[in-house]
Amino acid sequence: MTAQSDVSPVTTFPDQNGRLMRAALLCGAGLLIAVAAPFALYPVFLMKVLCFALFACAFNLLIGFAGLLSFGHAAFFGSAAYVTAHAVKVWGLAPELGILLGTAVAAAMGLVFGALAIRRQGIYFAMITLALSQMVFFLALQLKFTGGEDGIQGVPRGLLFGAIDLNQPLAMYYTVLAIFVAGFALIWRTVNSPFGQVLKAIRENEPRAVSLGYRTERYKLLAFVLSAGLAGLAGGTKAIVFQLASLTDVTWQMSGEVVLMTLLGGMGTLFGPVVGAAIVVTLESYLASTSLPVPVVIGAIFVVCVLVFRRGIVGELLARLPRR
Amino acid sequence: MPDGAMTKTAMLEVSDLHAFYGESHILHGVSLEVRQGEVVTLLGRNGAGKTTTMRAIMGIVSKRSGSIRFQGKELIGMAQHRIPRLGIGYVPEERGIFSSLNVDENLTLPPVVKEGGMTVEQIYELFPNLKGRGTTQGTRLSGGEQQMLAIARILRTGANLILLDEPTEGLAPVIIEQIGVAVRALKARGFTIVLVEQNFRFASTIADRHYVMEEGHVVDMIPNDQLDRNMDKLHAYLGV
Amino acid sequence: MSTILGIPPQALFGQLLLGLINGSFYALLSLGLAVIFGMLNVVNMAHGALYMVGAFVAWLLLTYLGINYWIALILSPIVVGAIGLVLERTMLRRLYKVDHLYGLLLTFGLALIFEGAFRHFYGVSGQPYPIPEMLRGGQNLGFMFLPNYRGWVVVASLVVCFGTWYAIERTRLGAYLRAATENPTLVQAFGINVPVMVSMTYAFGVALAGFAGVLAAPIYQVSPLMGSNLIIVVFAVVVIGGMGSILGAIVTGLSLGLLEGLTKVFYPEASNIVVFVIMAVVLMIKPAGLFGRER
Amino acid sequence: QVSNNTVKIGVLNDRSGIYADLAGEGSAIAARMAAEEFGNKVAGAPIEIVVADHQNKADIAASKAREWVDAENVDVIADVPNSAAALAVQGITRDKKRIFLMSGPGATALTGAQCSPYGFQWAYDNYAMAAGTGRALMEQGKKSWYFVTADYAFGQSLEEETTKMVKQLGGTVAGSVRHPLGTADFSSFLLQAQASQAQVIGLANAGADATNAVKQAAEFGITQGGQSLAGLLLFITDIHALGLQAAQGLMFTEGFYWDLDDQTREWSKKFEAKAGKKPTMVQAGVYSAVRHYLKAVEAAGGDDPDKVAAKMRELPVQDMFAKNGKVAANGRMFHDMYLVRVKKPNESRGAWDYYEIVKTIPAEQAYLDPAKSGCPLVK
Amino acid sequence: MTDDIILEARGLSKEFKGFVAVKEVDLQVRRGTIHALIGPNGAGKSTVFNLLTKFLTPTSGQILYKGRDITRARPADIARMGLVRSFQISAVFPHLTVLENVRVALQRPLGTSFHFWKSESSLHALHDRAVELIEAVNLTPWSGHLAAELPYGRKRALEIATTLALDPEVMLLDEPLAGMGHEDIERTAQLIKRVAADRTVLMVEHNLSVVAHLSDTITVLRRGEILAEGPYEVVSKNAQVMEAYMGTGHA
Ligand SMILES: Nc1ncnc2c1ncn2[C@@H]1O[C@H](COP(=O)(O)OP(=O)(O)OP(=O)(O)O)[C@@H](O)[C@H]1O
Ligand SMILES: Nc1ncnc2c1ncn2[C@@H]1O[C@H](COP(=O)(O)OP(=O)(O)OP(=O)(O)O)[C@@H](O)[C@H]1O
Ligand SMILES: [Mg+2]
Ligand SMILES: [Mg+2]
Repeated sequence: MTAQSDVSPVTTFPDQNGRLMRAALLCGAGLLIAVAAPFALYPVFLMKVLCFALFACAFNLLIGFAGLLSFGHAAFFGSAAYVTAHAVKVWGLAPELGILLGTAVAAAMGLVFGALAIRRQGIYFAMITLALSQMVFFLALQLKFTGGEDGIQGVPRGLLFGAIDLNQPLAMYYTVLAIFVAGFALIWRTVNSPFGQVLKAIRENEPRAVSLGYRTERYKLLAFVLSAGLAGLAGGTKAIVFQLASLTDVTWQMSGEVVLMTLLGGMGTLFGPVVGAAIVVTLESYLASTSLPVPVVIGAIFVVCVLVFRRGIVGELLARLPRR
Repeated sequence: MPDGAMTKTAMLEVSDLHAFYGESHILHGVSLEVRQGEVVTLLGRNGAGKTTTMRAIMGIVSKRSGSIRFQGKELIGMAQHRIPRLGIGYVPEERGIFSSLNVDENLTLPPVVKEGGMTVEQIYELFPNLKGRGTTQGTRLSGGEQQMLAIARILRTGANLILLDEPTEGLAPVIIEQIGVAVRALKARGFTIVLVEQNFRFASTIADRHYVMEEGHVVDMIPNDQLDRNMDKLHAYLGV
Repeated sequence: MSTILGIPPQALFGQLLLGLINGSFYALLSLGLAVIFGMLNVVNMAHGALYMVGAFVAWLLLTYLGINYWIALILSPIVVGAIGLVLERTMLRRLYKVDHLYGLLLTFGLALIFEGAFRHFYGVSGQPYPIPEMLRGGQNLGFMFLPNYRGWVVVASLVVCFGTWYAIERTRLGAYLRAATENPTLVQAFGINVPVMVSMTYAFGVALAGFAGVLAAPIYQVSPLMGSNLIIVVFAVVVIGGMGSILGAIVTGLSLGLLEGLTKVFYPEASNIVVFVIMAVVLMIKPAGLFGRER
Repeated sequence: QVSNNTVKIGVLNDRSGIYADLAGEGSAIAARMAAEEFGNKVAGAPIEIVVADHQNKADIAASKAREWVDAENVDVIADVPNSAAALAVQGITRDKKRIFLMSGPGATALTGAQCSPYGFQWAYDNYAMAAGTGRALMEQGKKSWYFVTADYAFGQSLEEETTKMVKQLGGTVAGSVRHPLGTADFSSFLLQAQASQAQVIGLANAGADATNAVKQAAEFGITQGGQSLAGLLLFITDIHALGLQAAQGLMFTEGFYWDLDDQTREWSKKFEAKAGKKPTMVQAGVYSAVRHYLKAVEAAGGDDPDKVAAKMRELPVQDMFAKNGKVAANGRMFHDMYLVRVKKPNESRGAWDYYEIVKTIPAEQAYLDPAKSGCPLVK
Repeated sequence: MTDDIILEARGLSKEFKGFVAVKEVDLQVRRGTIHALIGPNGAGKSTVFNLLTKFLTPTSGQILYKGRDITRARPADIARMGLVRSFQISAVFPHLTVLENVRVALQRPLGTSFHFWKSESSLHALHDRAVELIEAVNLTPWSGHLAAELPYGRKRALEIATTLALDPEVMLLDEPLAGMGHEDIERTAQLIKRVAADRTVLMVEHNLSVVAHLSDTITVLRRGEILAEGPYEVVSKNAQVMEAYMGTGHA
């Protein structure tokens, strides 16, 4: 057998095109639904879903594509919420600038945490991120600007780009949708980029990647920073939507919740975290008005997921679907 | 007990053994017998089912049918951890040295199941490479040293039937020679040994009889003294 | 009177002693975690919850059956161990073949269930548990008043900690355990009943948490939330000591207790963070932890 | 003119977390008891009560409140312990013009800088608990203080308010130690407090922190040593949880006690029959607030929020919880508070017999002058 | 003469908790040759490899590559300088396809590996080269398969292709033929011979006939020390080597 000069990538990946088509269709359909949704569903609820979906996607970038389980992602989410809330409320920054600032701070924290944590893998990594995020929690409790137990309240939504009044529910909703789509697109691009390839290789076999000349810590660090920054983007946006930032966002329970969303939806799938976030948020708001104890139900879902559907909902669907 | 000579009674009797990994049917009615004090080899190409036969005897492959009798006792249906306690020692293909244990701990790990096992001194005599490495982490030994350790630790337990899976794989010729010496020494002490080998040159220096396996069946049995006569046949079986 | 950094030396000594007492709780809990992690490779997020269950069982025994502290000290770890046995047999066991992270996630879910359920039935304010008659009162040590009960806590936990360490690092049983973590099939092929051993290990690890819970009951409120905050600190202790290192868990637990005690004197606001700061520093210098093996 | 022809009351509180005991389902029961007094009908419209668990998360509280108001026509939101959640709900009810009856939260900002024309703070506030206790103990001649303070905004403000009061009345503060939130072991801090030899050790913390501190103070023999222990924010559920053995001698301020008079005893008995325990001041406050709201609806002849709010300010509060209570311009309901001392085990005559009332603190002394509250509604 | 030496170790030692695995090894690899490292198990061959590529840090000694001291360099940097290794236990990226495995190696010189905003299709330019390399190791029918699905011997072949993709000046191969079937051994040996034409190879191998056939120089290690060095004919007649390694059966 000789190498044919016309061997094209298409023949090497017979299902690549089909997959792309399907993904594009799915995205289009999803977007249509998202645009129409606020006319059928309660917009604040939808915005919450979107914020958490972005948060979960950011988290999934690490666990699903770099194989690193962070158990302290609330630190980035919550810190960004505080920074955005403070910047908008106290310094009077425009909402878009506030969110950007929150994102930047989260990314910077990601750099510091990442530098410490990526020296270990697996369970160690999880424990270290958990402990570091706990430090952030105590700081948030103590720093003056976070308002302790009260949090930062009454954050004005303000005017987007000085023109669009975010107090209009639909304006706010479409802004959040735009932010989510941008974040999601960035994650998609990252996963399917030269960088994403190296990340995958590192996840698969790190010593081999090193022997090929990759300074693997830098790649993992970049992934960590990206993930932290995107989590921050979600946190900052949430602060504007709910007009508040509170301690809840930096607790380790919040870190656990984002793990649950991702696990439930499907780790390492692009859409899994979105589905997971939607389910968890819906469930939380539904359970709020029943007499079922919320933590027990959440815990039970965790257990069931881990025991019987480790691939998550989307992962399970993908596995059932024919490969072509 | 170690009478060295062949006795007529079979120590291990495998008949019509079928074994499965999940859905795949690997052994299709393997039958063989091993008499007290014998060294018997299983020869065969990669994937013929040699390792699987051993794992089925030990109960590691639990999905199996047919009959495996050791000193008259049926092993199929017996709890897995009770099989070795009857006096069967297993040295796995991948050696299975524990990295969280040091060499000493590795050596003394398998529980003594019968009287008459070798003492640690006797073992060091047999494998001088291991001497003085007691506190080294098990897996920090080189491949050959690990193989020696894997054999050595079974000798302590008093097991009188030893299943040795490819003890020479990946070893330097000189080490292979050493292992050969060791196996012969064991034989002289009255141990019964079943040996899986691809290297029949090595096998021929120590074995009494050879079973040849192909695709989950035993296709032939060649006593060692008839090996020369059957060389062509054997070459065909093994594809050398 | 001379002082050390503005603190009279006796007072400092008293604070160190208190630190040691806290340290013995850390040691006991991180020991259990280390045993479970070392043998099963499971980060037992339910450890704090089972510590709480241990305290609650003691309280339930006292309240409903009138069973006293000393009996509870034995009975409650047994009950918690039995719960652990069931959890291991029915759930954890299925996860040994997949990524260890799933063990962490499962036990995290279990922790939520335990805490949530106890909250649901017993509220959150907690329940009172009296100090046993025999250990009421205290000793005036000159520099401080040491409640007898605290003295007992130190002694009891040190004995249990070092007993456990000895059993695992110095006995044959310990060697079986370590070997079985690595290659259970082979250890089984040596004639050891591994599944039973693994179950017992988990049961023992959580029984240690239950024991700590009973020790804690007379000091702290017996409340569904008593474990959830403590456990994060204990995790940090385990990371500092080196995960899976038995001795590391004990020594680090005790020393961090002391260190925290000192912080409470000189800079009390930081006393909850100090452990995490130490952890960050240790990780920078020695990523595997103080007693951990580099992989 | 009742909107949607129902008066819908939403009881929003913590039903599974740290405030579940002092508010939780008990608050819902209390609200229902108030509605039943009106025969579940007011101004010709049926009363409906819905409940939700905010899980102590401000964002869940906020989104639930929004949803109730936007999509489910809830007219009034009640309880909401946890200041962060309450502040978030206050913002929403202010924007959307809905009545907000706060029994659960203690933050003074709710009737201060963050006050709302529709927001009413009912049972207690942090100022009353802290300053009230400070003043009462000073009047008992306990003039030197030491604080064990939870190191975050809430604890610091409790300490600050009490210190102000103590200094104002000529007392001294020997010092304070700041402990992190969620500390389990207080022995170090208590030892430092003991060494200060102050007459009163003020616990500027709450919940598990406070109960652990009290319990360990007993272990270290603090009160036997002659020092008094004062809680700056404790509820009867905390005492119940601690048991008298550990809590005896502790002093603090309460807004309500079931065993005050015949009226309270009778109501509490009915409550206990449904809830299985005696009411806290928060739960009793929910009852009182809802009852007062319904009175105002009746008086206004409809549920228009502006009219009802005006009526609520106008009418005196007169029930088993508040005798001669009145609502100030900033939304603060003024009623008498009580300085209590926890009984010794042998003084208690049975379950829930915990307090000895040391002193009734008149409303004007207990609460901050509305003019000084910083609320823009007070002219 | 020294500029002919591409890789050199001087007085290289490695101690593990008191056990000296490599003792004062001086090794010189000449440019353009195939240099084999043999010795009994546990002689320290893999350890020398790990030291040379900095996967282990030497206890003492110096490593020079093209005259530069690389004793302190990090493993990834060494690979970037053109000194690339394979592993004794097969090292592939199991859930990447064969093509992707090779491409990951080809991708680094593009300098876009941190570009998370670029499309993966920017890597398609590398496919021609990747396909060539895959063909060279006879894996063309497998190129769309996940590496995990390959039989062991094929994985080794893939590993060689991946290593070649970096176009290294020096290749260090740790037992490249272990686990291969007879035909594969032949073919891979040919491949090594071929690719060594314009580069330097240092390899560890137990298969003596291959070693004899391929290598220009052989260094025999025993217990961490160099026992003999020279071409096969010389080394194989060395009595000590026969005793320590080849055994009497192999003469
Ligand atoms: N865990 C397993 N699951 C499924 N199939 C297996 C498993 N282990 C081995 N097999 C298959 O069983 C067959 C026999 O394997 P076995 O390991 O017994 O061969 P062998 O004769 O020992 O070969 P070798 O010389 O390579 O060791 C092979 O086809 C192999 O692919
Ligand atoms: N990390 C380590 N800690 C302690 N000893 C080690 C370590 N790595 C290797 N050794 C020891 O160093 C010696 C050399 O090992 P090495 O792996 O280099 O041997 P090798 O020559 O490659 O053998 P093989 O042909 O079996 O692969 C062995 O005795 C081994 O036990
Ligand atoms: Mg085999
Ligand atoms: Mg090697």
